Amino acid sequence: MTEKRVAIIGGGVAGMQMAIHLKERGANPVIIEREPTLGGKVAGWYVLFPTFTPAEQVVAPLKQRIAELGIEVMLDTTVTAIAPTCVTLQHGQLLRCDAVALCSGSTLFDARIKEEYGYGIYDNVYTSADLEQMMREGEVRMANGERPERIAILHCVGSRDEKVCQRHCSKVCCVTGVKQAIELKRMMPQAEVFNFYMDIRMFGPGYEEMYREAQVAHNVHFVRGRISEASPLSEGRLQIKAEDTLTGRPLRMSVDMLVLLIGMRGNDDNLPLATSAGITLAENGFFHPRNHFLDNVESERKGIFMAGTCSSPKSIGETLCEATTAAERIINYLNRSNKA
Amino acid sequence: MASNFGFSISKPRVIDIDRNNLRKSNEILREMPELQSCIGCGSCTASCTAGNLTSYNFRKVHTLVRRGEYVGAYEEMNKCMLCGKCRLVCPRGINTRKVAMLIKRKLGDF
Amino acid sequence: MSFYAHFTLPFIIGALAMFAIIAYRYTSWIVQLPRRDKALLRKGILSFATIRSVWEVICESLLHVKIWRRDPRLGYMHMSLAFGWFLLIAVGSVESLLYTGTLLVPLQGHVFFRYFATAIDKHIPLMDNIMDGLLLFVLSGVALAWFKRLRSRALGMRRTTRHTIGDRLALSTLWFIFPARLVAESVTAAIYGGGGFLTGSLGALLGEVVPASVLQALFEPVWWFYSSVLGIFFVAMPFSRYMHIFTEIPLIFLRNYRLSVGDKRTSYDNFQVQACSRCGICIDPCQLQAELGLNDVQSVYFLRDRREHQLTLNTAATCLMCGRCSTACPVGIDLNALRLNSRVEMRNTPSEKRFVYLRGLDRSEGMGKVGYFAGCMTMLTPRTLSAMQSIFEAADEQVWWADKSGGVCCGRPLKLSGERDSAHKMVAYNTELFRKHEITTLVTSCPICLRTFKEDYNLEGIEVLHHSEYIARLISSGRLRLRKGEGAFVYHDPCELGRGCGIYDAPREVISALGTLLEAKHNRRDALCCGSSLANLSIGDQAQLRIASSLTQELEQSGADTLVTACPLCKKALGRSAKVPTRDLSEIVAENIV
Amino acid sequence: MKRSNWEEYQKSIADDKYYYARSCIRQNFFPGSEKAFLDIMQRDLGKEVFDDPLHTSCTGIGYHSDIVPLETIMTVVARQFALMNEAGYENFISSCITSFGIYTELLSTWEEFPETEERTRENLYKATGREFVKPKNLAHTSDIMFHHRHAIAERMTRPLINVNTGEPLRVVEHIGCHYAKIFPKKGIGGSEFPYVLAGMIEAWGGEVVDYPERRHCCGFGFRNYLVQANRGYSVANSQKKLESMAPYKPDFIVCNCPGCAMFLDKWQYTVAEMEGITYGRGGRGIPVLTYEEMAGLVLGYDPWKLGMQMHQVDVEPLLDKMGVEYDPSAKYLGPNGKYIGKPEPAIVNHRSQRNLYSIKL
Repeated sequence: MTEKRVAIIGGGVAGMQMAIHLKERGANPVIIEREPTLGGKVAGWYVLFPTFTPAEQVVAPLKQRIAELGIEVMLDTTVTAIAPTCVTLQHGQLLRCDAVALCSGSTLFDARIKEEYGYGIYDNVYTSADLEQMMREGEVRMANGERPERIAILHCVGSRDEKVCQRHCSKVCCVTGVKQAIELKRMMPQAEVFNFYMDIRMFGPGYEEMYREAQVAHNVHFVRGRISEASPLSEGRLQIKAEDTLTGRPLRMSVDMLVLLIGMRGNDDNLPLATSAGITLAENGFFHPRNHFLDNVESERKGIFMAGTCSSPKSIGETLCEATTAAERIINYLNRSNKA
Repeated sequence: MASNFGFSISKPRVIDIDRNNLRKSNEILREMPELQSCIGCGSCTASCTAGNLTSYNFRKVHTLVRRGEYVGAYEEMNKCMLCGKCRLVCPRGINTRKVAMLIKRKLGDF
Repeated sequence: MSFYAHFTLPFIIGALAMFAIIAYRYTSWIVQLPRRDKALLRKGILSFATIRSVWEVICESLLHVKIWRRDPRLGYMHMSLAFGWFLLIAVGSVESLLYTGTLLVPLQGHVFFRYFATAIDKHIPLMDNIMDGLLLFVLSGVALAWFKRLRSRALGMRRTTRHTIGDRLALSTLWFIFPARLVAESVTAAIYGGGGFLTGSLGALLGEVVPASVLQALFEPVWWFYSSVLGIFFVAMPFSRYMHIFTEIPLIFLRNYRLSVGDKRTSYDNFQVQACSRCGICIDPCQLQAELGLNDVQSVYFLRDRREHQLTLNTAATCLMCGRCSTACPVGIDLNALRLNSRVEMRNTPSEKRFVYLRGLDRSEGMGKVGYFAGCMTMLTPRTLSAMQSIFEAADEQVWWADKSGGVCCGRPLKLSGERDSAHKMVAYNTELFRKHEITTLVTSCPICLRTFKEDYNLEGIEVLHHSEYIARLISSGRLRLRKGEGAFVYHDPCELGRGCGIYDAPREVISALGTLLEAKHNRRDALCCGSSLANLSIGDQAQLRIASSLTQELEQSGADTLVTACPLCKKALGRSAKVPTRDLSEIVAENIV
Repeated sequence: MKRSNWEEYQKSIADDKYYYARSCIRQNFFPGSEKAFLDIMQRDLGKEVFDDPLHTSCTGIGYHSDIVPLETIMTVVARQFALMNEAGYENFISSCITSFGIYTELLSTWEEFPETEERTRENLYKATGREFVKPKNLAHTSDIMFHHRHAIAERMTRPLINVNTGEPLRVVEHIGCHYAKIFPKKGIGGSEFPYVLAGMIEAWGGEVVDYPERRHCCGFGFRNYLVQANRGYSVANSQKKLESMAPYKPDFIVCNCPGCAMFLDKWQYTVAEMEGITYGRGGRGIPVLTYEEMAGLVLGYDPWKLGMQMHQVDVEPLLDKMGVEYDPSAKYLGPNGKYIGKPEPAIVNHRSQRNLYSIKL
């Protein structure tokens, strides 16, 4: 068993969780991470819904365990092709293995594509990821250093939008928006927060309760309607327009800050990787499992497994859970191929 | 003004949050924070006794009031018979009768 | 002999002030009565009602029979204070007559007789003992009152009312009056002898223990103290809850002359409001207190605030108007009516421009002399509606359906919220509708509608029935035959049907015809409220659920396999937390039609 | 603001030898502007522009008002191209945004549906006996002006600077919906960050004011203003823009499109009359200029030669700020010295003033 090598592509929470389980079960995992550090997207987050647990409390123990178990990690390393027994690295080096696990996560939607919201053009337009970063740094401020008094949070930026080829729902943005609204109100109780949503999708445990808390305890205003455009006002403020669809009337207001809840999309290199492995991608650009029920962590090709948001948008809990399941499947696979 | 141009300038339908005076709206929400938990399902309007007989739409009226659009809201709320069916069906448990009475009180009665 | 001493001045001034204030108040209230009430007063005064009132005054104002029934200890306390004091005055006059041989003894002569009797060389030990006995009787009441302040629970009450500063003054002086009298008379007996078994013995004891010079020095001050305490009490009384001591008496008379509290405030309301003794008996039955811990909205506080002109909308609005407090009130104050007219005063607005959309509206269907008005809430319990339909069919009744496809509210919800003028629009609309279709019987499934049909509509020539009464009638007349089964049903009395309209037996008869009738711990006049009352204008959903859940638990404790009620709101409320099925009376009837 | 987005939207513009198609509205309301364009191009810049007396209206207003059918307008447009070919030109420039939109739309239609182009050729031949070749380069005249903005800047005598304060003039620009909203790639800067006018303003020393309703329609809307009863809707749109720009205190508005310039100017008079509101300083309106007038002013043209007396909003305050010398008594005199009439001014100084729309800035 010890010589059985599993190449894990991606060192986010999925990859780390999987590596730990594999190592504990006697396999020899190697994590290949494109970035200079482990942790993936979660490492850039402040606190996690629905419990407001610091992201660090999830990432740090995983990292620590990786170190304790002496799991091999290859940082700053890009994978260019995969096969069940071999992974091709950036400069054509080959890494022999007995199984491959895709834990490559997803890409955050580039908000600049939705030009009408002015991201990258106006100073006080931020993405949800930017906001997390600001919160990690301890305070939310406008570009001029002042506290925002009125903040709009726009849901579904780069989700459910044919116009940017993102038909799918990114699933976790709604609850992130509610979480961020609550955080903003906790930090700045005097600020007004408006969430502009198309549907509110509170799919997980405690999420709906959190939504209600935002409404009742924090007086966050929820307006059903997509912002159509943001235009600049003086001093970096913005005017936003939407339809308040629940009253059937156009709505306009000025805000100090606009936060765009950006969705997830499939990584650009999903296609070359899939092609090299001889597997297909889902229509939305994510990997898709062999089937969605009994083999939901296995690809169409034996020996290639997947976990986390590389196969669809997921919460962190779901991602960790999939990583564990996939590890279990990989062990079974390795045992079977051992006998064979 | 004096001149007859044969037409009048259409008034904007837009809800302008900056222009609207939100004082009464804020007072209402302070007194009844639960009103914010409305998810716009429309059960209240669907079950409404007065809404069955007129175009009265409780959900829409209180939503507009929350946005600071008060014009006509008082008159609309006065169509309510306070029968309380809406309260019985509200999935968020909002005391809708109290909302109706509160809006009437804040916007006109006394 | 002269019955004057300087120390009697506080008493004389206090008593005169009190009588003047009370006389002024009652006179002005009577003068301000509306014409209709004055006519009732004139008509009643020479009728049997006056004699009945005298008897009621004796029973309630002196003996406090109702409080006795509720709790003997509390009854004894009230009786000993009221009746004891009355006897002290009455027997005191006899005493002074026997001692002086004249009836012309001024008031202070009776009250401070033992002081003045020191100048009379005469002893009637029997009289002294009787008077001492009465004093002891009153003192026992005072002792209980003290005890009550310390531990109200011991007197069968969980909570007592909070007091204002004016009340405290009157209350404290009242506590001191009789102990002061005991001390004054005992000191007098110690110096001059005499006195009965109580003051005499205490006096003898004092004579032995305390030097004579000290007693002499105390003699005048103790009488001054007694007189002052009385004087302060009398002056404070009209401005305190003790105003009820006298006000209950005219109230009893006026009530027996059939004056009533309407939806407009009148000067009669003053008699009602001032008759509240703030005994706090209304607090215990209030479910807002028991389930939600609200302790400043109950009738006693409502009346206090209203009397002190400090009534807030919240206090007036936070009440289920279930009527449990009215039932318990020993003074018989019409608490719901008072609260309602306060709400009207606060919330009513002219409604000329409202509900114009009702004009010409008629969505009724069917033909028949029997009209069925389901009520708005029944639309949300459609099983009741279909059950009624089967019942009508089984009884072969031709029915005119007033609101099958949505009608106009009966108006009671608006009335309960204080919007009287708007409610009148509904009343006028529905009355016209009933008249237009020439019905002779009006059946409704909603006790809220029932009550307003009976109280606020002028439906002369139309018999108004709740469906429970209607069904009971069908059964007794043989038009409806039911199968008696094994089911065990516990019946919940809806407030508006039971306490509101006095209908307790009809639903029980119907249930008994179907299966076994079980009773909850609180039933009939004492039944609990489901918490969904439309009279509640303020408490929230979770609070309502708590009230309903505790009622459901109580009903389930009866061991029944089905909870039965006869009100759509109660049914919805109970159904939220019940573990066994909750049914409307009509449903279980319709299922068991032979 | 980080504004470089306009650079993503570029298009090729011919340097010289233009076939000029005029605008119906401008010939009536701002005839000086078209004259100024020809003068600037031919005299100042030495470019070759052919002003063909044979060409007609593009019939775009009729087309957008559902009066002229698609086949007809295609034939009319084809005829214009044929005239251009006959005159020996390949660079077609239009003085009108509506026409520019029409030409762009029809060229794209012909590209997407070649059979319609064939039919048009047949129709044109049957109707006029002419044949046509599509232009090599199609541009709006403002594109040309933009293209040569630096050359104009070199000859500039009066930059867009307030001579009293030395500050740049604050200019609001309005490009017109049909310039870039139909085909964003055909407009400089696209529809979101239009740069065609902004580029001129910046090149000539002014400051472009960005304001929330910058992209909103002026309210022209063809059918909306053609039917009198609907004009309230048309005015409401202009009013929305004016309300939105007023807090920024612009010195003038510059327009790309004939209809926009007309409406933003004339509706100010209407609003002043109907509601007693003006949006400029001192109870006056905000002057509305065409880009040719703006170019003419910076090149030192006489304002009355540019036809600026035709405006309903008086331009004198602007001329004063720019230090333009003008003869007030000559304002309403034609080239022959005769009185040409005078428009009602958009001033409400004799009426009570309602407060300006003030948003929280």
